[in-house]
Parts: sequence; structure tokens; C-alpha cells
Amino acid sequence: MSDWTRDEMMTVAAARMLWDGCVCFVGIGLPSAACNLARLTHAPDVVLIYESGTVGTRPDVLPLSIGDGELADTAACVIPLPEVFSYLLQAGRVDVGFLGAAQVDRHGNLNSTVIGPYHAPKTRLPGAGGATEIAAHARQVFVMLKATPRSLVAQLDFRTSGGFLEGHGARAKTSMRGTGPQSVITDYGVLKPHPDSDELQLSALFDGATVDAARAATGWPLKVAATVGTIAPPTAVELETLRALHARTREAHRRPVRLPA
Amino acid sequence: MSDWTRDEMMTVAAARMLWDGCVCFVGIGLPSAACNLARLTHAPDVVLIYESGTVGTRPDVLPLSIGDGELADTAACVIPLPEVFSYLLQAGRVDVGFLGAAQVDRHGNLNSTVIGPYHAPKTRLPGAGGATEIAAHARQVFVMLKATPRSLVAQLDFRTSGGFLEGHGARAKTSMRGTGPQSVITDYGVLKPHPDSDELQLSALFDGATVDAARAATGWPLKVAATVGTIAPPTAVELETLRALHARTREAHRRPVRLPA
Amino acid sequence: MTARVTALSDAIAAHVRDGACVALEGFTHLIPFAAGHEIIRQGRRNLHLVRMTPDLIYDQMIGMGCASRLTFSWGGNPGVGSLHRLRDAIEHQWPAPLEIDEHTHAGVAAAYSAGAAGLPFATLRGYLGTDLPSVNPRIRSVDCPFTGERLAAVPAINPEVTILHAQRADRHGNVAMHGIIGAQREAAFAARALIVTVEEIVEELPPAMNGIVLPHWIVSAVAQCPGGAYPSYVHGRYPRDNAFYQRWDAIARERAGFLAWMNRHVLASRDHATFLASLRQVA
Amino acid sequence: MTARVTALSDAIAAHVRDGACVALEGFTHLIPFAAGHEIIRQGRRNLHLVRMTPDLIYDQMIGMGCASRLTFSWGGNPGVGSLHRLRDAIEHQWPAPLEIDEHTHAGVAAAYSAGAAGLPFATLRGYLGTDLPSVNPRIRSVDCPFTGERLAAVPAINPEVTILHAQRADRHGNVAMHGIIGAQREAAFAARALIVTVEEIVEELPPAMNGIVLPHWIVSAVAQCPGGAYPSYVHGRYPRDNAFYQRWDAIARERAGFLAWMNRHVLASRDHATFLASLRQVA
Repeated sequence: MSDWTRDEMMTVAAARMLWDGCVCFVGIGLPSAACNLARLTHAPDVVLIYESGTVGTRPDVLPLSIGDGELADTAACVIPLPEVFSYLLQAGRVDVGFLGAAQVDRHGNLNSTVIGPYHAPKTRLPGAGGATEIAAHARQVFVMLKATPRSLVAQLDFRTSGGFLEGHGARAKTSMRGTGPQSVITDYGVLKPHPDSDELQLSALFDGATVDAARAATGWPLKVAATVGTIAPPTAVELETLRALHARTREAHRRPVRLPA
Repeated sequence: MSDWTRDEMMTVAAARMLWDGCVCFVGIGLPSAACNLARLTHAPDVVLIYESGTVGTRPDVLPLSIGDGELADTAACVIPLPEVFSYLLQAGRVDVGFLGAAQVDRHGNLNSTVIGPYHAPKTRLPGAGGATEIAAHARQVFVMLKATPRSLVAQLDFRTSGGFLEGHGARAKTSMRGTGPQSVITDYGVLKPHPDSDELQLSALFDGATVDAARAATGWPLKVAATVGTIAPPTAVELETLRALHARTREAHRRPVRLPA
Repeated sequence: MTARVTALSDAIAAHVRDGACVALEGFTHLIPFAAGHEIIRQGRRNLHLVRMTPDLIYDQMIGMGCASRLTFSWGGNPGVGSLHRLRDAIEHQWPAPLEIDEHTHAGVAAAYSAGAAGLPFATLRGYLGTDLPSVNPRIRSVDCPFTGERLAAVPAINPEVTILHAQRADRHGNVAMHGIIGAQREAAFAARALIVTVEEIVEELPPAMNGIVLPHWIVSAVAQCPGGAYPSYVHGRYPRDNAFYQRWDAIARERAGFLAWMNRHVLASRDHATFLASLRQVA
Repeated sequence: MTARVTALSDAIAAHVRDGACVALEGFTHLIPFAAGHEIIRQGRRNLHLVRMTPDLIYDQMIGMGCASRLTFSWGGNPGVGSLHRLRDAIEHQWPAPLEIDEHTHAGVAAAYSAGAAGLPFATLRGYLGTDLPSVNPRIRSVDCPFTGERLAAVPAINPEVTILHAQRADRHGNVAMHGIIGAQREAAFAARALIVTVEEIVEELPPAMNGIVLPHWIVSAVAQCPGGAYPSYVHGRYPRDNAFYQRWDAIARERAGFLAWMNRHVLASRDHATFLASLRQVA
């Protein structure tokens, strides 16, 4: 099966990074699809936490928002939101934080706040939400975003969430407790930080993607790791599971809602 | 009916001080009996909070401890103990705090920690529990204790909970938010603070008690208010309700417990 | 104080004054839309709105000119995109300038918790590695008196009025809710006045044990308001209308279309039941 | 990490070392007596015991020489009187000196909460008007960076091991409890290791929604231990044995009588079932 989309490849690649039993703080959108794909394939006991307070949730369809009722119905427990951030995240009990962003820079710092100046924005984005503290405290962070020179940028318009800051060990000198963005999953492949400089470099390409295409889609001069792996294309099981999940989700979200009386 | 005991009179007098709908933080022992008597007589909608987290509880029998199951079964809700102290007490949502103590001084400060020096105690008492913050933050505090020169003392061995501190408005200069001990209910009558000096003075006597007896039972030279009221003896309804409550309680606590298998 | 069971319009008239600091909470679930619409109908101005996730309801209130300040941590249409009215207010000061007091979820959650606890500030390991403190002077620091560590501090949030929606209340004003509860309890305990709309008022709530109950003596007013959280949802009653959230993107994109929709459905409806009926006509 | 379902003796052997900081929590309800007895049987020494309300179980552990330090806020036999073994340790250093770190309930609750939240200290409006700060250097102050107000500060409590008792767990180690819960959740989240004894292990817990669940990945070990909270109680299973609490006053009053009772009932019993059986013989 080779008729997969780049979105599907990204989702599959991200899902593979989760291990069974890992405790994962899930952002909405692509991360949510990846985490649930992992749960439905090789990691049935992954613990999914949404910031709405649903812990250990096992939704049958993907939530449109972070607080859909499906997440509560299938959760091991539903806790108050302040506890999600204090008892789980801040206390260091989350293995993986899964984030999206509008912009990522070469040191894995993220912008989800604003394009243009903060006080005279060109485009106002939603803002931090849970991302700043997820980026600081999850033991490691995975970032997912589609690569363009406007998303992988040399200079963020605003730093919403800290990655490796200025690099070269700067993060380790702060009181951020997690190890930062260990993988950035784009639609051409995966970037990982260089062990010394903390600069994101091309670590693996998706089947069919090229170093040149990766460079063209990156807003800084992208460095390439000594060896660049190739990520195996989605298996039939992965693709079928993901597509069935999306189909169930589409159908559920299309179901007309009767207005309450 | 005049065959009431001093304990009963104390309990009845204390119960009468509560009004219907008032939010009351209940200490164990005499305060617990008084609060429940109020609820079973003139104040059916008094809100009783025990520090175990039982809010709006309506026990059929008095708890031996502050956390008996009866309190949970009959509560409007059971909340975590940290919230009792932060969201309810510290936030200023409690009208009346009802405390006991081993010693009270003339300014309504309380000792429930130690008799003798702290580091070489003659008698080690249980300690503060919730009392320190109840004394600080309940809008007003009622204290119940049996009067002897060893309980109403000129000098506390240890100040567990602040009343009016050194008096003469000292409390108002602190960040304690409540108005302090507005009534000390003893077994001869009720002491109330002088409006200027904050010194506890005899404000009302139980039927049959005398100023001389009150002075003899007090470890400092007890001052007497300009007019000393007389507290009406327990009514038949009050006595019957209280005795029935105690009888139910005795029977319940005598009921043999089958060891779990 | 015992909660008054009252009409929503009376509760808003009595407790929400122009210029007040008001928090409508509910994290995706139990968002008090009916109450927000009533505030719009009553024409409140210069409100300081507080909410972790300004949702469609704040898009509507801001677009209708109710607010002059917003404290928040994530302002979008979840899973759909932007809140166009919020963006228009921030980007183009339409219909009025909007001062923003921007935080992270962890920060607002901690600030509500501090407010609920009667503390003046909250401490958190937060705002690390972010530019937010450079644009928000209300994000400060505090040093641990034991370890010397520097931690972030935010001022407590104590809304003049918090407004929630819940499944049920009894006639005394005790409120019971279940499902995703966000920071609603903290926002409730932090408030000087608390208005709750409910799907149903019952004679007596079942024993709650560890369930979520707001006792009547912290509730200022309760109003029965079936469907009061629509288009968000009420666990066990009705689902979130995801399609409406998607449609809102088009409705709110342009000023004129937004105003026409608000006029037709919110302003022309005397209450939430009429609002829902007006949507039923469209469907 | 996934919780191991194991024997109580193995859990104690694996997680409770001499000198450890250990919190057995449960506020009147769900006090983990069986686990405390097992610690006594295994002869642990120099423990730093933490508990809001040292109950009979700490009276026993202290009297048997397990502890060298105690962090607490109320040390009595509720509704009965003194804990004689605790008093003997404080007043006469028997069987060993006991350093005490004394707080108020509000202070310990806040310290557990800070520990659970990964913060180094807790802020509270506490310890006002009391002599406690003069005898406890761990009670300090912090100034609000917004209002300048001075507030009390206590260091976070992060036990090496927290031990709880609960109604049920499933075979994965998810733990469900209900009824009075004191500061158990905070003590659980604050701990480096968490041991839970339960009345019953079931295949699957029912959906919890807002119920109290400790997820398996914060639980280090679960041990089935019916009656494990006796003589305290388990809501929905067995009541508190108030008469035993009253009898304890006489049992513990003198050293010899205490030791004889502990030898006969705790040390001579290989586990909690045997302990309960030995009490049944007396009754």
C-alpha cells in the first residue's frame, strides 16, 4: 500500500514513537490522531491525558475539541483541570508531551501566540493554552507540524513555549524539568536535536522525501545528521486503523445534533 | 424541668447561639453536641462542617471522631480535607468556628498543645489540628470548656490559637480575618470580650450559678460586665432532644462491631 | 446566604454590573451560553471577562461590545480555527479596544485556585522559556523561603461574578454537576457572587458522597435554563453541536454577517428557549 | 510504571527502608493498619513518620520503636483522649527519642498539596497568633509579590513512601475509593512510591467519571488485604470499631501491657488475617 498521504505518514511516524504504557499529554489535532493510533495498534496501554482532565481516556472517535464528552465517558477518571497541570504535569509525572505549533525555530522553541508584533499583530493565534508548561515539564516533547519556510522559521515572532532556548545547553541551566523537544515530526521526516548544539537537524526522511525537499521547506539552513534514516511507510494495519478512526470520527461529527428542548 | 447537668446547660447555651442557616465549623466533643442540638431544634438549616471534609452533614448520632462514616453518609458533599481549610475556612466562608481547649486566657487565646514547657512537657496534649486557623479565619469563634483555675488561666503554657492576643485591639492589627472569640461558654455561664480591652468578662450566668462561683473557677481576677444576664434553663424540648441524641449515640457506639473477615 | 432560585434575567440584572470582572467558566463542557446571551441582551459594557478558553460565547460578547478587558490563556474555536470577533477586537479594536491579560492554562488554573483559597497570589513552576512575562507585567516571581528557588507568581483571580452551567440544582440552590469540570469549582469558590444556570431544578438531590456539589450557601442565584449550554454540551443530556462550532467560523468571519446573526437569534429572542426555537427554524 | 499486585509483606520489604520518610494517611477513615503492622513486624527503625493525625497505628509504631521523627498536626485518640505511647515518647523518650515537627492541619494539608504539585513550598494564611513558629523553624514566611502581604510558608512534604488503604483496585493497579478522603490523594501524588492495600481486587473497576481514582501509573504496589483498615473503617464495608478505640486507652496506658498486647496480636500474627483472628479469639 503506497497511496498514503503525508498527513497519514506524519501521524503514523508520531504514533510509532509512543511506547506501551507511556503517559502522554495529548494536544488536539494531529497529536490526538497519532496518540490514538498508537493506542489502537502497538501501544494499547498508553495512558492518554487531555488537558480537560480526562485521564487514561480511550475514545472511540477523535474529539473535535479537547473536552468532548466521549473523552470523559471512556476515561479512567476525570479530574479538575488545575490538578492536571499541578499534580500530573508540573510534578513531572508525564512521559511525553505532544504539541503542535504555528512556528518552530531551529532550537525547538515554539510559537502559537502571534504572527507579527504582539501589540500590533498581523495574525493573532490562540495562544499558549497548556503548551508552555507541557514544553517545560513533560519528560520529553514531540512536536508535529507541516513544514514550510513560514512554519520552520529562523526567528519566531513570539516564543510561546521553550524548547532548547538559545541552544548549547541553555535549557539545562533553567528550571525546566523535561528534556525538551526530542523529535519534531514534519511532513517530510523527523528532526532531532544535535547532542551538543541542540540544533534541530534532519534525522530521518519519510519514504519518497528528499534532503533537498526538506531543506526547501525549512526556513533556516537545515543541517543533516551524519546518518539519515528512512522511515518505513505505513503498514496496512496502521493505515487501515487510522483511516477507520478518521471515518468513525467524520461520521460521528456529521451526525446531526438535536437542539435541546 | 430543673434536673439538668452543667454539661447539658453548656451545650444548650452554646446551641442557642447558632442561627438557622449559619455555616459552622464544628470541633469534636461538646461543640459537636451543641451544633447538632441546634440543628435538631431551632436551626434546622445550620450548615455543619467537620474538618474531615463532610459539608452540610446531618448525623443521626454524634460521631466519636471527626470522621465517622455517619458524617459522610448524611453530608451534602464530602470534599478533600485541603479544600476544607483553603476554599472554605481560609477564604472566609465560615460564619462560626466552635472550639474546645485545655486552657483559655483572659484574652481568649487558647492552648491545646502542651502543659509545661514545650520541650520538656508535663502533659503533652494533642496539638493544634484545625484550631489555629479556625480561630484566625472563622468570622467569629465560640469556645466551650469547663471552668477551673487550671483551664481559665492567667498565663497559657503555649498559645496554640490566637484569640485577642495581648488585647486592646492587637488582633485587629494582624491578618487574622475573623473577629475572634466572641463567646466563651463555661459551665457557670458565658464570658464575652470587653469592647475596648478585649478582656473576657462575665456576661451571663446560668440559672443557679453565682458571680462568686464564677470567680472561684477562673484563674485570673474575673471582671464582670455592667449588666450580667441570666441564661434561661434548658427547655423541655431542648433537654429531651439532647438526651435523645446522647442516648442514640451511646447505643450506636455500644453496638458491637463484627470484625471484618 | 442562601441561593435564590430566580429567572436568569433577574440574576444577571442583580449581579452583573457594567465594568464588573466576570468569569463564565466551563471547559468545552457546560459553557453557560444562555447566561452570556442574557448579558448581551442587557447591554452590559466594559466588562473584564475572564475565561481560560474564550469560546464562541466570548467571541459573541466581545463582538457585541460587552468587554473592555480579557484575561485568558487560549482563545480559539477548538478544532476549527480562530475566533474571528476576538481577533478583530485585538487586531483592529473592533467594536472597541480590548486590553488583554494573557496567561497559560497552568497560570489561570493556579490563579483561580489561589482566589478560591483566599490567597493573594499563586506560585507555580510556570512561564518558563516563554515571552509571556515580557508582555504581561502581572506575571512575576517569588523565591522559595526554604530552597531559594525562583518560581513564577500570578495574582489570584477573584471575579465579582462567576457564572456556570450545571446539570441540576435542588430548590435550596445546591448544585450538582458531573463530567469534565475544568476549573469551574475554583472559579466558583473564588467569586464574590455565583450564578448557576441548570438544566433542571429538582426537589432533592440524591446523596452526593464525593460527587461535585456547590453547596447552596456559596451560590447567589440559580436559574433553570434547559439547553443553557448549547452549542456546548451537558454530559448525560445533550451532545456538543460540533457542526455549529464549524458553522460559526463562517457566521463570525465578517462583521456584518455576525451582527445580523446576533440580531436575529440573540437580540430578537427574549430568552434562551426563544433563541433555541429561532435556531430550530433555520435547521 | 505499572503497579504490581503483590503481597503486602513484599511491598513493605521492597519500598520501606530504615530511615525512610513514610506517610500512612487516612483521616479516621481508611487508615492502613495492616500496612503499619507489617512495618512493625519487619522491624523498621528510624522512620520519619508523617501523618496529620497520628492515630492508634502511629501510637503502635512509635511504641514499638519504629520512628525517630514525627511530622503531624493533631496527635490524640479521637473522642477518647491521649495516645499514651506517643506521649511517652515525647515526654520520656521511650522507647527512643522522637523529634517532632509540629504543624496545624491547614499547614500539613498545604504541604502535601505542594508536594503533590511538585512545588518546594506551600503558602497559606496560617500559623497566625500561635506559638508554633517559635518551636518549629520549618514554619517561615513569604511576601506576596503583588500586594506585599506577608503569608506563612511551609516546606512541601514528599514522602519516600505513602501508604493508603482503599475499597478496591483492579488487576492493573488502578485504585478506587470513596467516602471521607482527608488528604490521601495529595499524600499519594506527593510520594515517590505509593503502596495501597485494598479490601478487594476486581477484574475491572466500573467507569469512574468524577469518582476518586488513583491511576495505576502512580501506584507502586497494590496488596489485597481485607479488613486492612480495622479498627478504623471502610465506607460501605465495615464500621469503625469505636469500642476498640476506647479499649486502646487502657491497653496502651502502661508500657508492659502495651508490649504484651503487641506481642500477642501483632508480632505473633504472620499477617493481617491472623491478627484479626487473634482479636476474634479475645472477643
